[in-house]
Amino acid sequence: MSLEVEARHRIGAFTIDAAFTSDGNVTALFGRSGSGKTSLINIIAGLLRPDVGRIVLDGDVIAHSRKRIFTPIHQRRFGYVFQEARLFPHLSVRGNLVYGRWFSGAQKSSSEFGRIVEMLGIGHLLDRRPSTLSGGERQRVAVGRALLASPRLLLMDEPLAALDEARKAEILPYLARLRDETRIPIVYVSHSVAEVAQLAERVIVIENGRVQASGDAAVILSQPAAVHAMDWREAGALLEGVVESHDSAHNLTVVRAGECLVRVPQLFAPPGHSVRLHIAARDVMLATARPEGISALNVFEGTVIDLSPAEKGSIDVRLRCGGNVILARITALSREALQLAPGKSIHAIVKTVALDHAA
Amino acid sequence: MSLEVEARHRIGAFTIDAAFTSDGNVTALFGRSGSGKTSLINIIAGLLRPDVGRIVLDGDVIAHSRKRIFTPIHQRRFGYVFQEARLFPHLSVRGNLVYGRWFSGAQKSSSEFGRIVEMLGIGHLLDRRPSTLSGGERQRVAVGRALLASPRLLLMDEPLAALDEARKAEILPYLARLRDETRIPIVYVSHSVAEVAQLAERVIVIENGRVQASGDAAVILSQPAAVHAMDWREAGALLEGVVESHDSAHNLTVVRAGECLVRVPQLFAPPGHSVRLHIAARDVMLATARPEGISALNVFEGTVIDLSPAEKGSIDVRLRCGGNVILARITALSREALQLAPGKSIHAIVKTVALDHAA
Amino acid sequence: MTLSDAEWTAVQLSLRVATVAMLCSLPPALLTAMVLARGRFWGKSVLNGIVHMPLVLPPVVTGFVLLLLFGRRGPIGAFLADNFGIVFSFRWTGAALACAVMGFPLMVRSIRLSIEAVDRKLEDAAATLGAGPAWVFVTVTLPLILPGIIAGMILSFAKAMGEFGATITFVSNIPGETQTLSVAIYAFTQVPGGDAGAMRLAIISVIISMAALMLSEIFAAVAAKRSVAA
Amino acid sequence: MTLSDAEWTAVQLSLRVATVAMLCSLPPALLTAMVLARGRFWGKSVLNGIVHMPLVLPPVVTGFVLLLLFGRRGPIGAFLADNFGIVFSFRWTGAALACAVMGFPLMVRSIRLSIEAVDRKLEDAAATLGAGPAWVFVTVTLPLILPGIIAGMILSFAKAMGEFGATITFVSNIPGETQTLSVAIYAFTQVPGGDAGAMRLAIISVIISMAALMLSEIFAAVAAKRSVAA
Amino acid sequence: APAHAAEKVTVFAAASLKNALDAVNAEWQKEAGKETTASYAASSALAKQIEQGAPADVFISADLAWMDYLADKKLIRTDTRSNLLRNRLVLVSAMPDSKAVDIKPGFDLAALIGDGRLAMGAVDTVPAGRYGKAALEKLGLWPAVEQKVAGAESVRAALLLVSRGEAPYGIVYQTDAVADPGVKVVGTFPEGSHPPIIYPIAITTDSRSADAAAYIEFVKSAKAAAFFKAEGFTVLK
Ligand SMILES: Nc1ncnc2c1ncn2[C@@H]1O[C@H](COP(=O)(O)OP(=O)(O)OP(=O)(O)O)[C@@H](O)[C@H]1O
Ligand SMILES: Nc1ncnc2c1ncn2[C@@H]1O[C@H](COP(=O)(O)OP(=O)(O)OP(=O)(O)O)[C@@H](O)[C@H]1O
Ligand SMILES: [Mg+2]
Ligand SMILES: [Mg+2]
Repeated sequence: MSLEVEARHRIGAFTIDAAFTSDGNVTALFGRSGSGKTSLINIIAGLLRPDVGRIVLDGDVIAHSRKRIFTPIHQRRFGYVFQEARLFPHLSVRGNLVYGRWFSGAQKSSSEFGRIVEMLGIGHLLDRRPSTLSGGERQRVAVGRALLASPRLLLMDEPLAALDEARKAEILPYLARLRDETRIPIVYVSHSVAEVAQLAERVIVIENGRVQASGDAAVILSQPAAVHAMDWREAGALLEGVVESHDSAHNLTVVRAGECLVRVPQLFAPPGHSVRLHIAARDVMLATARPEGISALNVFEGTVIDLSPAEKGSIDVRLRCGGNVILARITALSREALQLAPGKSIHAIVKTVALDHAA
Repeated sequence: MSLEVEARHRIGAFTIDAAFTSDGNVTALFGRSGSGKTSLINIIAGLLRPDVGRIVLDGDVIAHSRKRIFTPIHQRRFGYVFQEARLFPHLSVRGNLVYGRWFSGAQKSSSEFGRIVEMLGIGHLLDRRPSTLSGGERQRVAVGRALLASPRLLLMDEPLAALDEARKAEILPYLARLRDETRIPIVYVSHSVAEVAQLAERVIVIENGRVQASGDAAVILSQPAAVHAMDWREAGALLEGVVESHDSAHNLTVVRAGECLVRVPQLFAPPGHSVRLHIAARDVMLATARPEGISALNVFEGTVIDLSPAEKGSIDVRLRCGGNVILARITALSREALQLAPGKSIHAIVKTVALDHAA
Repeated sequence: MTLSDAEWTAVQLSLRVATVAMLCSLPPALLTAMVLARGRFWGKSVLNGIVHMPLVLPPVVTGFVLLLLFGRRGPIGAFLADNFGIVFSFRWTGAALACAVMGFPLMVRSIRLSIEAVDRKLEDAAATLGAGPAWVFVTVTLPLILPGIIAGMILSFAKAMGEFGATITFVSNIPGETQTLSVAIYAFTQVPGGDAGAMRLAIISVIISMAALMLSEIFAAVAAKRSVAA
Repeated sequence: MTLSDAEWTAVQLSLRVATVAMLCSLPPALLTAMVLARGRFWGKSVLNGIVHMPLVLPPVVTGFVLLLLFGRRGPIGAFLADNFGIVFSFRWTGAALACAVMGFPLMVRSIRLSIEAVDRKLEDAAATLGAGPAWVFVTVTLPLILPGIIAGMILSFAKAMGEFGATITFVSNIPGETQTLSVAIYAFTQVPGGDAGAMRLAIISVIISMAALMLSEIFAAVAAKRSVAA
Repeated sequence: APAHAAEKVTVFAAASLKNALDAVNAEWQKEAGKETTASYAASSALAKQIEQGAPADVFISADLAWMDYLADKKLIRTDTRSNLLRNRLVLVSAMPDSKAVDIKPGFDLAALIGDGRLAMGAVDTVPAGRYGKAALEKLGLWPAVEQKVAGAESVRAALLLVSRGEAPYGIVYQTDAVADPGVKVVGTFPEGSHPPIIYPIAITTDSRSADAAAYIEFVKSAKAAAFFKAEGFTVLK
């Protein structure tokens, strides 16, 4: 999967001038409100025709302003979950859901329909009109509509913003499965680092219409300074790991990341399966000596790489632990108390429950 | 401030049958998508006329179906931030913002206008049409419009859902100030515990049109079992405290809650000012002995009150620490390792940076 | 193409009649459209039927009915003449009344169509901001239905330019008083060799209407731009 | 009230003429409305003017123009007769053509008003789901503008019921062929003692139109319920 | 010619002839067993329709002008043309107590009308209006009443204006006046005061009907004359 996007466009006083390539299955677009995320997605979908632009998906040139190539929207087959639901008011929920099916060559089987409807919890709404749905219900139907259109690329503009955490926790793993199994690439706009950490392989940070940073999710998510837009509280490190074993009695899974064994709440992936762990900096505690008798199950030995300058009394400490880079956020007071400095060896303590992202 | 709401109403197959009273300045409505939050707010606003209902604000009977009292919507002066922005498409952003001013007797001064516009970051949008705004910009204008109408009650239906964390972090303290200074009561729908914990004094949990739980925020937020709808990861305890002192050198504030001294990131409240701290259960680590040489600044001695049954391998432990009840979430494995049981004395460890809610 | 005095008079009269007809029928058309779009009452279908009557009946019949009602001896005509001194018969005001009545169903339909398309949630939003029903109508509903109002005014104006059946039946053909352009055109078509004269006047009428149309389109474009759904 | 054979014939003819006029003008009206609402091209104002012409000109003039164009000796009439065997002159088809032309501006306006109110974002959404322009039109635009189409059809039908100026001028007043109700009413009004007959026919015409109106209102209500903004 | 024209005689006749001609046609059917189709409209419209190839066999105009129009264009067989009927102009009033007047030069019509209106067919268009104007001019009354004239869409409309009391006096055809109980004939215009009000009849050039000649004969017969007289027309021989 590879997606190349290049666009320059003026709308009113706003200029978008962004270029990125992504070879991840899920590319997250991050940026503050008004930074141009929706505009960029509209350009990819073909709804906005940029002054200058180029879109290439898997070597297939979708649009190229210099070569005068512009694939019509309906031939792109890019499923789009809009920021507002945009349901068809004259069709029932069912009519909305199956709308794309009429046009997609590859028909989703009806078992797929049932599965998606159940995951989204909209089975009881099928015969209702969109105007009678609640905000979250509408958004769920919109997600279902895009998924059922058998797209070759999914564009999702804050698809889960209006949903409760429990529902998010049902949809996110589905999207992760979609990414892994059907390998439909996804471009995902979200303000939530938790969502992005779970899904995205590549992160693009947009600021004022320009790409501010782009790259591997693990790298970008651990550079909070670059990420003005994301939840500062959720900055942290992404670890690539492999499922080592399960402890069903205690609902735990052990993941090997580099040389560290990380105990996390049970994952439903077979041993050997690779997973990614987001460890928020604020969840990492540091100790000069290995603590005893504590509830935290993960204690990693490491050395301090560097320390960020203090921001609002907090300092982010980068550690190297068994081949991983981990970020820990501590107070300036603690830094003094523990006399932290680059090269110092240290223990990082992480609670298992803090690694439970999907509730 | 006291708000009494009682409503029974059928819409299609859905029945809302809810009653609650709240004497908090901010009442949070919690519930899963489709549970009836928006319907309930609509009833309060007068947009939905319930079959049976009663709304009393500060002893003032706004609506009473049996007594055939029904104050017309426009005379209620309840500012409403809708789930969708609902801006007036024919007016400029400025026109939208000042719309309510025409009708409210008490005029907001123009300095207030400037302050709100600046807080919401919409100064550069004033002459634009709503149709040219981004999703988040629209929502911000909607918030501004309601605030500027000098309401006597604010109804906010997921007002910050489409906003980035940085922007939320600017708006939430403003709402908190509103609550404290102008004492305009707020009814607030949100899926985010962080938001609610920062604002709400009372929490009402709605499930399927019925009030599932209601009461003090501190109590409800520490009963995750009752709160199906909220982010399970953010369940925790609310501590009522008083600012004790500031440590400006390290950007820290010391808060006294019961007999505990809690070090938190600097607060901008004078000593003696009462504040509330939300300590998420997942952020609390337990240790049988007082740990030494750790980065965490808060270590409280306490005793175990009780333990919840294991859910997905996690156990919530209630502790009494110096007059407060604190919740800690640990793994079932840790419970075994630490041999936790009611009555056992224990140390609770909380990182200061974990208490930084407003970024 | 220079106009004779008589023609010039007819042009002026037509413009006056069409403009007055359009403007005077606007308030009642708005009210009727509002009632038909929003009202829930028993005689609604009847009202709707009455509104459409001038369209359904041959204009001559409408003219007769107007004469019976608003004539000097008609119940309404006599009442208005006695109490307010408003006289329609053989006056340009009568021509305007006839044109207004003939264009009324067109105006009501357009406005009603727009009212039914208004997102009532916006009206609710205005109410929560303190606007009473009348203010909501003026500050929200009215601007939002502007396209329908403009369309209705265009139709009413154009209809008034072309109307002659009801006009001539009701108020006759009095040069300078009730002889509008279309009545004059009709007159030309009734005599052998009148085609050239009819053509002249028809072209004038078309030019005027075209100008009015273009003007209205500009208004409508502005209105449309302003009320694009957010 | 029993109808004489001749009256019954006129009723049937009117219904046929009005229905055919309404249905046949729908596709071109849709197209024209679409072009006027969405198109950006040079001669748009001219097209718009032409569409409104039947409203602006006295019906008699329209009738004459039709006679000149579509008559047996008219350029279009001769062409159609020679190549397709379609004859309008002095046939009920001609009456239908006259009514269709007279109702055309009303239909176009209504539909155009609805098209301009359509949220184009929904059309975009349909396109992202794989619907090409034609499908978007059929599955999204058309259902959304149904209120406008219905309103246009009502106006066209009602206008056709009341039309006589253009009809009688174009295709005369031939019983059983071109004598519609309103033409028959007109004929009655032209002779002494015809008032009672005219009244009878007018009542019949009003009853038919009322029934059609009520039917259409029911349709419109259903359509409106279906396309409430989400 | 269209199929129906071959078997039925199609008559295009001025609208004011409807009552009489309907009766005549019914009678002809009774006698000759032949059906007719009659289209009643304004003479102007009918003439132009014939010009455009209307399937008319017989044309009866309400004035000579439109018949001349067709004759000029060789659209009628001039050998079949004759003057069928004649009508008179009368002055009517709606007031039952109004006195009969003698219409002659010097007659103060303007004073009679007062500040009301004189209803008549539109003077440039409706034949009755043209005749009325001619008569008033001939009698020298026109300048005095010109500003008071209300030109109606048809004689019928003019009559209605009088009977509704909109206008105190009106000039209409005798045929219309006699049939309306709501108005009173107060005077008849002298024969010579206006061009004769003639209803000419002729067969069209395009007519393929074998019965048209027979039909004209019947319309001109004494039997038919009775029906015309009943409506107030003068039948010309
Ligand atoms: N007109 C209607 N007919 C039938 N059911 C309706 C109608 N309107 C609302 N409902 C149902 O009422 C329930 C409550 O809706 P409401 O909008 O209050 O939910 P909510 O709690 O605000 O949800 P969300 O968080 O998704 O906005 C929903 O299940 C919705 O489907
Ligand atoms: N028609 C327009 N005229 C002027 N500016 C526009 C127009 N449309 C969009 N903009 C501006 O372009 C910028 C980018 O908008 P866009 O919708 O892409 O933002 P976004 O990143 O999706 O924001 P959000 O998170 O709030 O949805 C915004 O500042 C917006 O105000
Ligand atoms: Mg956006
Ligand atoms: Mg809601």
